[in-house]
Amino acid sequence: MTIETLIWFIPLPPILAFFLIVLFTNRNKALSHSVAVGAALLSWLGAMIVFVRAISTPDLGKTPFASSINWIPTADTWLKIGVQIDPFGAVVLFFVAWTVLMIFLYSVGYHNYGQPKGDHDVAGLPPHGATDEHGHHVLSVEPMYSRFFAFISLFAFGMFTLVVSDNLLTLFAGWEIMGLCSYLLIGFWYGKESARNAAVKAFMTTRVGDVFMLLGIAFVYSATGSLSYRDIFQPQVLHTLATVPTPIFGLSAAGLIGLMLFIGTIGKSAQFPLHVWLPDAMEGPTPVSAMIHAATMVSAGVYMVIRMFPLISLDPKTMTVIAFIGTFTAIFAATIAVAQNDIKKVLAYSTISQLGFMIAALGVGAYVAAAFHLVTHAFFKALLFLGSGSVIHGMEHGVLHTGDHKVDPQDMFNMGGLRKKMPITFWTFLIGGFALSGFPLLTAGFWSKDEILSGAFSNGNFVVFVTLAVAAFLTAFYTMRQITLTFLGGPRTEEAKHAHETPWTMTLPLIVLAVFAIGYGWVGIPQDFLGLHLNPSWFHEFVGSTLVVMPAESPFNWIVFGTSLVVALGGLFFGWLAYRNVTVAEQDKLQIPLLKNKYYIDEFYSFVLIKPAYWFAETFVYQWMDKGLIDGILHLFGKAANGIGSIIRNYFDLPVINRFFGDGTAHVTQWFGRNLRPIQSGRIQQYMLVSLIVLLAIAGLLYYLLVIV
Amino acid sequence: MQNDWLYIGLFLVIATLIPVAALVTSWLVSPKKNNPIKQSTYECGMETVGENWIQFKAQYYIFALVFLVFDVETVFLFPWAVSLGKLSLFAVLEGIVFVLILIAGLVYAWRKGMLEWV
Amino acid sequence: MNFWYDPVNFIAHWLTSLLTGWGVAGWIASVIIQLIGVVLLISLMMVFDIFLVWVERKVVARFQDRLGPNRVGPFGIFQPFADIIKLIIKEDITPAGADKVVYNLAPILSMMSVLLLWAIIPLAPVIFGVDLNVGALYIVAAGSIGTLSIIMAAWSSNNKYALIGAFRQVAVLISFEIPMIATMLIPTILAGSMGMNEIVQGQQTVWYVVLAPMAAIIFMIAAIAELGRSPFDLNEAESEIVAGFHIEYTGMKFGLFFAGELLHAFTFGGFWAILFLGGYHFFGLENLGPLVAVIILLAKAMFGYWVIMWIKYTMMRIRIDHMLAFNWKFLTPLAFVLLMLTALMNTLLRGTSTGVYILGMLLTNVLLGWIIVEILRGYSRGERQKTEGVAPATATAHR
Amino acid sequence: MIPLSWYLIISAALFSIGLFGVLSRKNAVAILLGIELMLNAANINLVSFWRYGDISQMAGQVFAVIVFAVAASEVAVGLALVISVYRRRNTVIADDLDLMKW
Amino acid sequence: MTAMQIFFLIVGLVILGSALMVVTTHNLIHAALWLIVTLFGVAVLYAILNASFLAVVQVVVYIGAIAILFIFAVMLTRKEIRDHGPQLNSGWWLNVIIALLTFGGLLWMLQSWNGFSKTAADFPSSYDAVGQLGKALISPDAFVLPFEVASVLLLAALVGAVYIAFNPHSGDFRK
Repeated sequence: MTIETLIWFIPLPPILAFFLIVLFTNRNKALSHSVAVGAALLSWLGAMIVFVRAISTPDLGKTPFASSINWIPTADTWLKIGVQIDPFGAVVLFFVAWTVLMIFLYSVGYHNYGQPKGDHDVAGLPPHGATDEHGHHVLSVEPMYSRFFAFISLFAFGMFTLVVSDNLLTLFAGWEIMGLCSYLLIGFWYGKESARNAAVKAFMTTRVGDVFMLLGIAFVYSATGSLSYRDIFQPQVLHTLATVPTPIFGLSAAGLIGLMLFIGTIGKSAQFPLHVWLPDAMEGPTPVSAMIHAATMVSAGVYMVIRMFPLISLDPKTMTVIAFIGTFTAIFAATIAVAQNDIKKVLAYSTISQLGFMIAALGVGAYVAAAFHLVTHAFFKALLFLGSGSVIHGMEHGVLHTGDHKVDPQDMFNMGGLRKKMPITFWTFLIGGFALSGFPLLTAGFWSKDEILSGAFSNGNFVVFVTLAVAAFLTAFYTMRQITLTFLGGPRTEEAKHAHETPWTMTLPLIVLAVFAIGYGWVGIPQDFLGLHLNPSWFHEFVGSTLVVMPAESPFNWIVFGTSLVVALGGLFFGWLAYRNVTVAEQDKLQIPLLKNKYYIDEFYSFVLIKPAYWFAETFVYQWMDKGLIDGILHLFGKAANGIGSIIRNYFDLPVINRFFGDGTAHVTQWFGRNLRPIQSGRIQQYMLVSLIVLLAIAGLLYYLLVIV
Repeated sequence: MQNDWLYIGLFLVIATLIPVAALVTSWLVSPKKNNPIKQSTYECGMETVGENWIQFKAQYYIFALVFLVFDVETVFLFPWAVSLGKLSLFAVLEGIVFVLILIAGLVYAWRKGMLEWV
Repeated sequence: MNFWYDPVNFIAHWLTSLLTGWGVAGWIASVIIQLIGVVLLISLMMVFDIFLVWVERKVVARFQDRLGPNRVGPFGIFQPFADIIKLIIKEDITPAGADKVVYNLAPILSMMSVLLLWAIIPLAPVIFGVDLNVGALYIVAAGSIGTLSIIMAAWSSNNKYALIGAFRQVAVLISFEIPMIATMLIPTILAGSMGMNEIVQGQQTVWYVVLAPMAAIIFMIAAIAELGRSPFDLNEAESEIVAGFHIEYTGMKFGLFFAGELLHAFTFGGFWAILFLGGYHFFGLENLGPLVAVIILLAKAMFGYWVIMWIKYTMMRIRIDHMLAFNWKFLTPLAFVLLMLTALMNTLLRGTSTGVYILGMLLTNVLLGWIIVEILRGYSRGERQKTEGVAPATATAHR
Repeated sequence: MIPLSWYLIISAALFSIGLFGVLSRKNAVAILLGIELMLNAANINLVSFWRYGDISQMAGQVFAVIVFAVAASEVAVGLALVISVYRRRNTVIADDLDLMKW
Repeated sequence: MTAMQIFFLIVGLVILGSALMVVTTHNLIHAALWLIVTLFGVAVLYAILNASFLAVVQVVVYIGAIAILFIFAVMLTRKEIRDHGPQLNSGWWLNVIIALLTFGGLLWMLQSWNGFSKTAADFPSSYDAVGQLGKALISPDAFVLPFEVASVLLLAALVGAVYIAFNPHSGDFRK
């Protein structure tokens, strides 16, 4: 079969697996996971074949593998859907296939396949452990084992669809499927209140972005009459888009579209200010965190921006916004990560910050660097997450041994000295951590991050450069902090003493990913590195050829090299220095409330957005609501004062918070609450009436604007 | 075409008029001696208790529901059936898929026990 | 044109030329002709209806080993006319609390819905009201008006029995309408048209009862249920709800319902003949002349009517749950399976010689029938085993 | 011959009447009746556009057929909802069913 | 003013009048019956438009099935046949205005379209609309997808309606 046909078939096995598991095999655990892993393996095989063919095909960038079919007849034309693999798509497909396969395999071990059934496990709660025939406490198998594999299979389908699709429509479809799956998977243990809330939060937050993205897609369709990349990226089409002005901010059409799509990315890739969902999403099982929040889904946002780069890069304003958001997120999340104690939360924030790096790189136009970092990051972050999962797993073992369930197996201050207990996990985690912090010359992270920095530098954007450098330093710092607290030193608790290594299904993926975390960087060594003339960077040649004009490789610069060297090594060193003999959380100098509480962003949102929504409803329901309203305001007012105080204490300037907090908002909210009360009557006819009136009003307005004016 | 429906219309009118005529004749010739007993609702001589309305089994409604869906789907099959002679096997299979979906609905209703007259 | 060969069209043409000769516009003339035709046809039907009363009563008597009406006129032939007169001069009572308009509208609609059916019946190759290209659906449409009239009658007469009867009746009607439509699809497939005339002409060579005997049987069963006659006459179970939906109707209104039912039965006999028994075709006999064809058709319709009566007076009433279960769990799936098979075979056998075609179709049906019978046998065996231990009284009440 | 405008006017009027019914009837069943009117108005448009356009393009009729399906589904589900609500809350007055405000 | 036009006007008046009765009459059964009149009028319009298939389907589906369902629903959800009290919401006059505005807006939009008052070509008597419809519904490059989707939609409706009206948690029929 031709390579195009093969591409069509890549997303197929997971969805089939999904239906198989849901409909037939959900009773049988072994069958379920073999179906799922088998499907992942098939997709992986297809992806590898496609990848090999792709790298062996000369100038794939000009003539990508593509085929499309007519799907829906629209008024005069057809809505086409199709597949396309260009160099960039190929590399993305590569890492997606690998990470997905590894994570599928890992999940088998993570959910304790082969362990006895729990004594008092219920569906919707994490397994509590079982008592085997010898009376030992052992881990128990996940009650909803098959369901988990069904969900991740569906998820994999979404991701593959997104990667192979050649148009925004199917991309969006995959995008939304993944959104749904992340909702389902974050709330996988729906018995936990926190998991439920986290799931809803993730869903809602990403929806905010998706709405804008949909608007952007609609705009593209109305402007170009097509959604396929090939048609949109026609030079003349791009030119028209770049020149057509829009009423908003004086942006060009391209700029506006880019902005809207980028807002979608903000939601999906958890950029500031929509980043709040990702840390909470750690409520899900760890493979989910690895899959959704490191390897694939959050990368999808960046993937989309890179995909639409030719369009987005047309408008400097948009680029500036992107650069700003990315840079700010990078530094902002890095600072938060420093103060987290939950091993997964740290990784979550580091993910946010690394995604910020990529966005920033795109903002300064470093196309290849962003793509490169996307791939390398996917590998080592997946590795780190799986490693942390392995650690938690080991700790849970210890917890079961001591039987003291109050000990949080995710708190790094309960760990320590695990390197002896779980060597494989330790070494792989170390590799991942070094890659994340960009350990020079060896790890993949170094090359990609170095390329981003040099991109920012050569672009002459020094603010971005310096900020990213600081962020890189912080990254190295908290990574080392994490490693030190987790693995080095001596065990701080009984549990840590009795932790032990996890089964091969969990360690094997770690090893494989570790290989990539080191090796993948070498394909992207810049040509004139250290001034010596190596053969040209393969990655740059290959991915760069995706664009019409191959972007110039940023020249080597000693300052950049020195900086990345210094920040990486320095960060690692200080991290080790600061935490080598910290034993309890109180000794941690960086446990400052502001950082621990993530700059109170959540509180801020709940104050400005969520609470009022509750208020509207409640005020309407109970007439004596004012009292509760005032109470809530005073209560939050206290919190706000607290936040402001800590901000001043830390000389950190977050003007948004200053502006919004204080009783001004309170009164505004109250006012809204009072006046919006009657709207929320729940009477369907009234709703319809209102909407009709608005519709008529809009119609009249349009009539006025279009006809009279 | 137009003409066909004209004829149908005439048929409709006449078919309405003739029963009316019959009724009118009987109304003209028949005696009219009403009294309340005669006019009371006929229930084997017993007095009517309560309103006409009684709680009907929602079963009736369920059957009407199933019927509605089936009616619509079956009616859609007529154009297919008419042009079937000129169509390829593929088209026939499409129609069969249509019918199979229909039967899936029937099976569902059956399994849900809606077709039981409980 | 030869008068004796085709009097109807002859007269029609003559009238048209006459009218146009008087300077009447063409279309007005045709309208007038059609009007006359319609009036004639319908009044003939009404008279025929009266005749049907007699037929029914005689046949019943024979079935029940009686003589039946034999006082008024030879063989009691004038008995129904006496009945009619009686009905007309009876006092017509409108119960208190009835919804007058609807109450009076219902019987008219009921009669109309039956009469409407005759608009599309092709009496002869050259004598037919209209060759509507959606004939099969037209039948269903008219039937649905009948259904409506039942509900209207029951609701407006403000009577519990009536309402119960109507609900039952309607439930049965609509339920059995599905297999009916499905089986109507089969002649449509075979003839490639919904028009009655095409369907009849499609049976020039072979009647569809040969190509699709199962369809013919299902159609007949569904038709009987549509008519609400025994064994499907639960709507007027005298023992429970005195006369069904028209309990409150007296005099001519009741007469309309009654006559409507009779004519309906006859009409469905006619449709059975048209859809499956080759309409006015009778081995080339119809070529002798239109009137012969008409007689052939009426004879076939009478045969269908006779079959209906036969079943009515030989079988006992079925309980409503059995009735509906029978339809939904047996008849409907069977009809759809048959439909699919017919469509498939019809396409597969397209292009083969006529003999092969007929044989294939016939075999398909026979095979399906055999399978069905086997299934039923197995089912009933299971039921019997299920109820063997149980006391015979409850044995009948199995689900 | 009848100009297209007549059909359009009739369908517009029918639509508005149905809209009025939907907006102002208390009884949920009656609201569904209004929706039926609106759907029919749409159908009149579709068919008349088919007839007055190119009759070899069956889109108009096909869409009308689809509208039939939609209407059937809407009635089936809508009335099922009404009946279920009636059995729980013993009312079919739309305004009493304001649980959506929660 | 040909006979056709007069006939059309009569039909239109019947449709609109009965539609008004549908939305205003007190007795819901009457409303349903009036709806049937409206639907029948619409069917007549289809017949005038040479869409005989749709005309018949209109009668079969709407009058034969939907109206019946409505009547059943009314009878199942009413304590007594005749209604007491007003049937309209309090703010109905506002709704009248809205409806009129909508009507006006629609008319304005339509008349601003240049094909507003065009007349149709004569209908070729040999044109087999039903067959064409069948082909259009089946041929893959036309509407086979909507056709199948329609059946799926109806299946979904059936399942949903059954679940809602029949699930044991939503109360019991015979209470």
